[in-house]
Amino acid sequence: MNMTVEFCGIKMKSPVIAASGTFGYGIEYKDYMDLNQVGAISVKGLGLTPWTGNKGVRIAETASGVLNCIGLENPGVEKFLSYYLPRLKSYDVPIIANMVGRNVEEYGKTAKALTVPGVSALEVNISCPNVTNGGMAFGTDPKVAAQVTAEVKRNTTLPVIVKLSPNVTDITAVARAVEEAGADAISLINTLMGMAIDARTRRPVLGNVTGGLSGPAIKPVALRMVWQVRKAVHIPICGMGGIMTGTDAAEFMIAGADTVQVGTATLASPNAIPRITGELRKWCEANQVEDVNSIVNTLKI
Amino acid sequence: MNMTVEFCGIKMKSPVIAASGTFGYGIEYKDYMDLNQVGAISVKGLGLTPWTGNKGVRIAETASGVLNCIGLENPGVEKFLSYYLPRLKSYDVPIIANMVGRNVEEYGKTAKALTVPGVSALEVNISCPNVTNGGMAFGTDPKVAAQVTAEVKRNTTLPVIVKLSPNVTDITAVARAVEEAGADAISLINTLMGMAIDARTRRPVLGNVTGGLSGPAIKPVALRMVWQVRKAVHIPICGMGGIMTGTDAAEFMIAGADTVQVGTATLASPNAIPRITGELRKWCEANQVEDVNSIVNTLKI
Amino acid sequence: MTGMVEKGIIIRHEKMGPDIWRMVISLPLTAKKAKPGQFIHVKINDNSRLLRRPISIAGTAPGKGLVEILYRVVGSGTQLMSEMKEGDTIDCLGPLGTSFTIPEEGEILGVGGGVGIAPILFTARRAKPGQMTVVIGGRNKDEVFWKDLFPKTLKQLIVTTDDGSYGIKGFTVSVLPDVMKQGTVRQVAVCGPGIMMKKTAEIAGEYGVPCEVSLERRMGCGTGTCMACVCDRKAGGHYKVCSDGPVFDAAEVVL
Amino acid sequence: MTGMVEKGIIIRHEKMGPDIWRMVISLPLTAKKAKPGQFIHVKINDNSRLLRRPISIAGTAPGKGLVEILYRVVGSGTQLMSEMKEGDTIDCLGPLGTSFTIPEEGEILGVGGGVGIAPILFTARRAKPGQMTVVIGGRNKDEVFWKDLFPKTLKQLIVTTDDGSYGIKGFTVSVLPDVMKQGTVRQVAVCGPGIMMKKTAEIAGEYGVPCEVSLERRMGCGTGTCMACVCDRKAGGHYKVCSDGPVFDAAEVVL
Ligand SMILES: Cc1cc2nc3c(=O)[nH]c(=O)nc-3n(C[C@H](O)[C@H](O)[C@H](O)COP(=O)(O)OP(=O)(O)OC[C@H]3O[C@@H](n4cnc5c(N)ncnc54)[C@H](O)[C@@H]3O)c2cc1C
Ligand SMILES: Cc1cc2nc3c(=O)[nH]c(=O)nc-3n(C[C@H](O)[C@H](O)[C@H](O)COP(=O)(O)OP(=O)(O)OC[C@H]3O[C@@H](n4cnc5c(N)ncnc54)[C@H](O)[C@@H]3O)c2cc1C
Ligand SMILES: Cc1cc2nc3c(=O)[nH]c(=O)nc-3n(C[C@H](O)[C@H](O)[C@H](O)COP(=O)(O)O)c2cc1C
Ligand SMILES: Cc1cc2nc3c(=O)[nH]c(=O)nc-3n(C[C@H](O)[C@H](O)[C@H](O)COP(=O)(O)O)c2cc1C
Ligand code: FES
Ligand code: FES
Repeated sequence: MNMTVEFCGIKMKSPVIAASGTFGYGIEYKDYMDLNQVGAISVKGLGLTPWTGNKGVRIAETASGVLNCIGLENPGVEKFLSYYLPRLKSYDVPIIANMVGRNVEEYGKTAKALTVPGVSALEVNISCPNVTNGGMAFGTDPKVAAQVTAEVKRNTTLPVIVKLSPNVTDITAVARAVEEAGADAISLINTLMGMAIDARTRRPVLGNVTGGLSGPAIKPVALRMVWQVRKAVHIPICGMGGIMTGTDAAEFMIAGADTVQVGTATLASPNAIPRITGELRKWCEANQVEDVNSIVNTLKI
Repeated sequence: MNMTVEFCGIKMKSPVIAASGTFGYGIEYKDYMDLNQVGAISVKGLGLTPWTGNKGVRIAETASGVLNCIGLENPGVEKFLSYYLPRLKSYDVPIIANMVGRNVEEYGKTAKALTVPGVSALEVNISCPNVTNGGMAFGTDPKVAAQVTAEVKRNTTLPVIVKLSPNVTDITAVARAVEEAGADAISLINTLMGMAIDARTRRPVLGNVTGGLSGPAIKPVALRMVWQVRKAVHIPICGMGGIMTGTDAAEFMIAGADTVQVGTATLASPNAIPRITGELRKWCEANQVEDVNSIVNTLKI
Repeated sequence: MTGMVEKGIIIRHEKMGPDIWRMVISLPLTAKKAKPGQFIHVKINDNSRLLRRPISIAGTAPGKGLVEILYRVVGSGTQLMSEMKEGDTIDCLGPLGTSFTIPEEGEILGVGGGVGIAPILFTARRAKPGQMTVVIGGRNKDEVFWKDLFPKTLKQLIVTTDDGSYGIKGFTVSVLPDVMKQGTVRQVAVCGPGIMMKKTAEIAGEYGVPCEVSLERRMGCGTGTCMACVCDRKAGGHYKVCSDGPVFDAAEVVL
Repeated sequence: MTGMVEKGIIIRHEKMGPDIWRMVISLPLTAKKAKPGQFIHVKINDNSRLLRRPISIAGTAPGKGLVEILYRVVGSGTQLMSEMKEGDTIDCLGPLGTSFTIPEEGEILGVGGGVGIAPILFTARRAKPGQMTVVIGGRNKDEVFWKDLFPKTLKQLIVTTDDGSYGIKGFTVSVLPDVMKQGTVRQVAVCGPGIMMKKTAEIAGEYGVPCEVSLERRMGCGTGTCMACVCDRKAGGHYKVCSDGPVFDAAEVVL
């Protein structure tokens, strides 16, 4: 049973990737699993300089979902390169540098700074609903999304994965725009913009009022968008949104995802990724699948 | 404790309204509750002529959600007027005629046909994700949404509630467009477009491939949109999406909804509406609220 | 026929076969009203599951206020049901739907396959002594526990298994002509896989005997309002399986 | 300090006060590693709930492999926890976080309010006989069951209630100066409402005694990766309460 995949040129031991923002910088989980068995690690979104994130409550639970408004708190590219990346080098796992910028130019500079040995690809977050600059605004307008993509491409030799926002009327328009602008792959979905209210205090639960919804609650929306985008573009797709089991992962691949990411499941249990990877393997075996790649985009309509 | 409300001129005994598509034409539930205590009934979406709906599986369960692709099967305006409406007249509950059309002109004709004594308001569905014509296409483009609204207004003397689709980049743009076109109120949200896949057979679970997601899974998105629209328009709002308890209803009202609708909760248990109404009353009493109207739009930021 | 939401204590819960469970629930109001062919719409005891699961009533003890169901674990909902314990409370909406006709006079032939045997069992338990012949089919001998649940007062009980590991090897429908030939059957009731119901209805038709089938559809409300569960009418248009059915005259629906 | 996911059987589950429950869980690995001040991150037994709930460890019996917690039902997650039965399996991630300092020499003063008493209880159980003085505060006498859980070997146990229905009327902090004045306390450990921790730290500071506080934040991962649980460092920037804390030197965090 083959579980290895090649995703925009990166060789991975499994199609199951740790999603940005839910796996820190990887080493935090070294005692919970064999990091060498993880498909790849998309690290917490990196800014050119450190970001402090949002004030107040940053996480809330909703029905089968999680709302977060971390606001991209991160130690910045420099700390990543000097502290985390060297420590990750003792593991045989591809590192995807998830990154953000406050404006188009900064996206380019951040990309350039992250184009170093040890980083396998860039994942460009144009879809964070929790920051006023550098967030969703870039991912909801196809033209701006294309500009960011082109700027990042100009500044790196690494494969560029553009991460799309689901908070749009037509996800295929954004997908086509970033493909045309040179994206090597697309990842989707980032979180849906949502809100929680504490009726007793009549206040928003989250410090930032709104937050991004993730987890099984959004899986139907994510699957639909992966399927729509698969029909709209030719570049590879990394699918995510509510994957909690190996069968969920298989569903995303059947819908058209070449690889998948697991986010909220790791928040719920730090050992989710090895469990899901094992379940996907067992699912393949039980369904006479010899090569996990062979199920990609096999949805029968 | 006052639970009565007036919603675009309609007097209701409670702000809790039965959502379209989950309450049939009302009389089906007469033995499950005292229909006279229901705030109002929004009947299953009506077409000018009968609609047969979609083929194959029409409903699926997702995490804390339900996907449906009924495809607006309904007996048409004539049957509603000749069979259901007369039977509803023995109850003292406002009837909202939820309606659809295959094109702008048909929306107008349907509105005209439904403008009869016994109907208290029209709810114009421009947001059904499950039909190719007469559905979401009208609700995702502010210009078209405004056209439909204006056409309906031209053809009726009843209050017009326009029901918005959440599958848009900017819900406030659509809300403002329908307000300017003369809508008397806005209801939101209709279902989020989603999909479910049966990994074993590699087929979509639903006959129509995609369907509309409802239930607690979408509540954070619905609350956020109600809050955004409340800040964008001046007309009253009917909020819905995943309301399962009296506290959920209170949260929507605090976010800015003058009334609420309950849909999926009724699918889960036919007696949901009286239960939720009772819980809302108790919630008000426990929170020293003398008039349920007083909590509307009281979110403290 | 309007059902009601009734919460009851699980009195007995036991595994009958490899993946089949029997549950006896204290539901006095439902037990009193239930008729063979009707179902209860069972709430799954987990907040992430919103839709109920339709399960046929397999028997009642109205005096004791008990309702019996038999179900197969096929997915996540029935899996969660099987994890419930005796003494737990289960929320049931019912009894829902139409029922099988038990004629005042004359014999009934009941045909059941798989868990479709459940409503046939209930019918047999309500039929008069000697009034009913039952043909049931299962995959193999692991599923013949069903036969022990039927009343001893049946006219005849015929068991078939796909692999011949018990009773007659083959399908239920292959033994039907022999029963029909006797000319005593006045009414046929069938519940099971689609192909079995279609064939049974054809055979009944050949002998001019009315046949009732019990259809299966994915359901939302269970109360006839959401339009999720429709089947095709022979006369055109749709029936709702939850409220116009699940039991239909085979002549009226497209099988 | 890395925790682990350990599933254990609930050995004992009892109601202690109007809304406070005590649960003893068989978690041999956690019991062996746990230190006072650390917490377990408890999975709620319902598929619609994804986030774990952080609960302080109130005691362990490493020999028997047992972990004890005390929790108050405040919302839906703790409500669902309280419905679990002895014999059920509960999924716990832990032990997580930093712990209170128990000095080799010298006395400790432990101050606890409400369910914040739990980690103080664990500290007291690990302190040497005669080493620790404890001041606990509750709303009224319904909450003084706590006092019976403390070891008899404490130097002193002082109980205050807001309404004076038991022990000293008033707040814990009002009795602290008297204890500190004796000059024997070398370390203060406090867990409770923010204002109580702030005041306690101030009083300790006046006497030049180091004070550790245990902070509360809404948590996601519990493992230091999601950045949900941050608190402000006095030196600027953030600490993560789940992994840099929950126990901090009061001098290093903004209270
Ligand atoms: C009128 C009626 C009576 C029934 N009586 C029995 C019975 O007595 N014993 C028994 O074992 N089964 C019976 N079934 C089938 C039973 O409802 C399904 O096996 C059950 O719903 C599967 O649920 P699940 O969560 O395990 O499966 P999942 O596949 O996880 O369920 C997902 C969704 O699909 C629906 N679904 C899946 N399979 C079916 C099906 N075959 N029919 C209808 N809905 C389905 C579920 O209700 C649920 O909404 C009956 C069905 C109907 C319509
Ligand atoms: C390190 C630490 C140790 C704790 N130890 C204990 C203890 O020993 N006993 C005890 O009774 N309580 C303790 N708490 C508080 C406990 O975690 C909350 O009361 C509990 O999470 C509430 O969950 P709920 O589902 O009932 O409330 P809900 O309000 O329904 O919870 C919704 C969400 O908010 C979070 N949340 C709500 N209140 C708090 C809170 N006060 N602190 C952190 N998160 C919260 C929940 O974890 C959940 O994610 C501790 C908290 C922390 C941070
Ligand atoms: C706490 C949290 C933090 C996140 N931070 C980031 C981030 O920094 N960059 C990013 O691209 N996505 C971020 N995401 C989005 C996830 O990577 C993922 O797209 C989303 O959560 C959907 O997947 P899931 O349902 O498996 O969690 C974050 C999600 C969560 C829950
Ligand atoms: C089975 C089903 C059928 C529906 N049919 C209609 C419809 O005919 N017209 C309409 O405007 N909305 C329809 N809706 C949408 C609901 O009225 C409501 O907007 C949505 O379900 C969100 O609310 P809820 O989460 O409380 O269900 C339907 C929803 C469901 C689940
Ligand atoms: S299940 Fe809703 S109409 Fe039958
Ligand atoms: S809870 Fe995730 S970093 Fe602390």
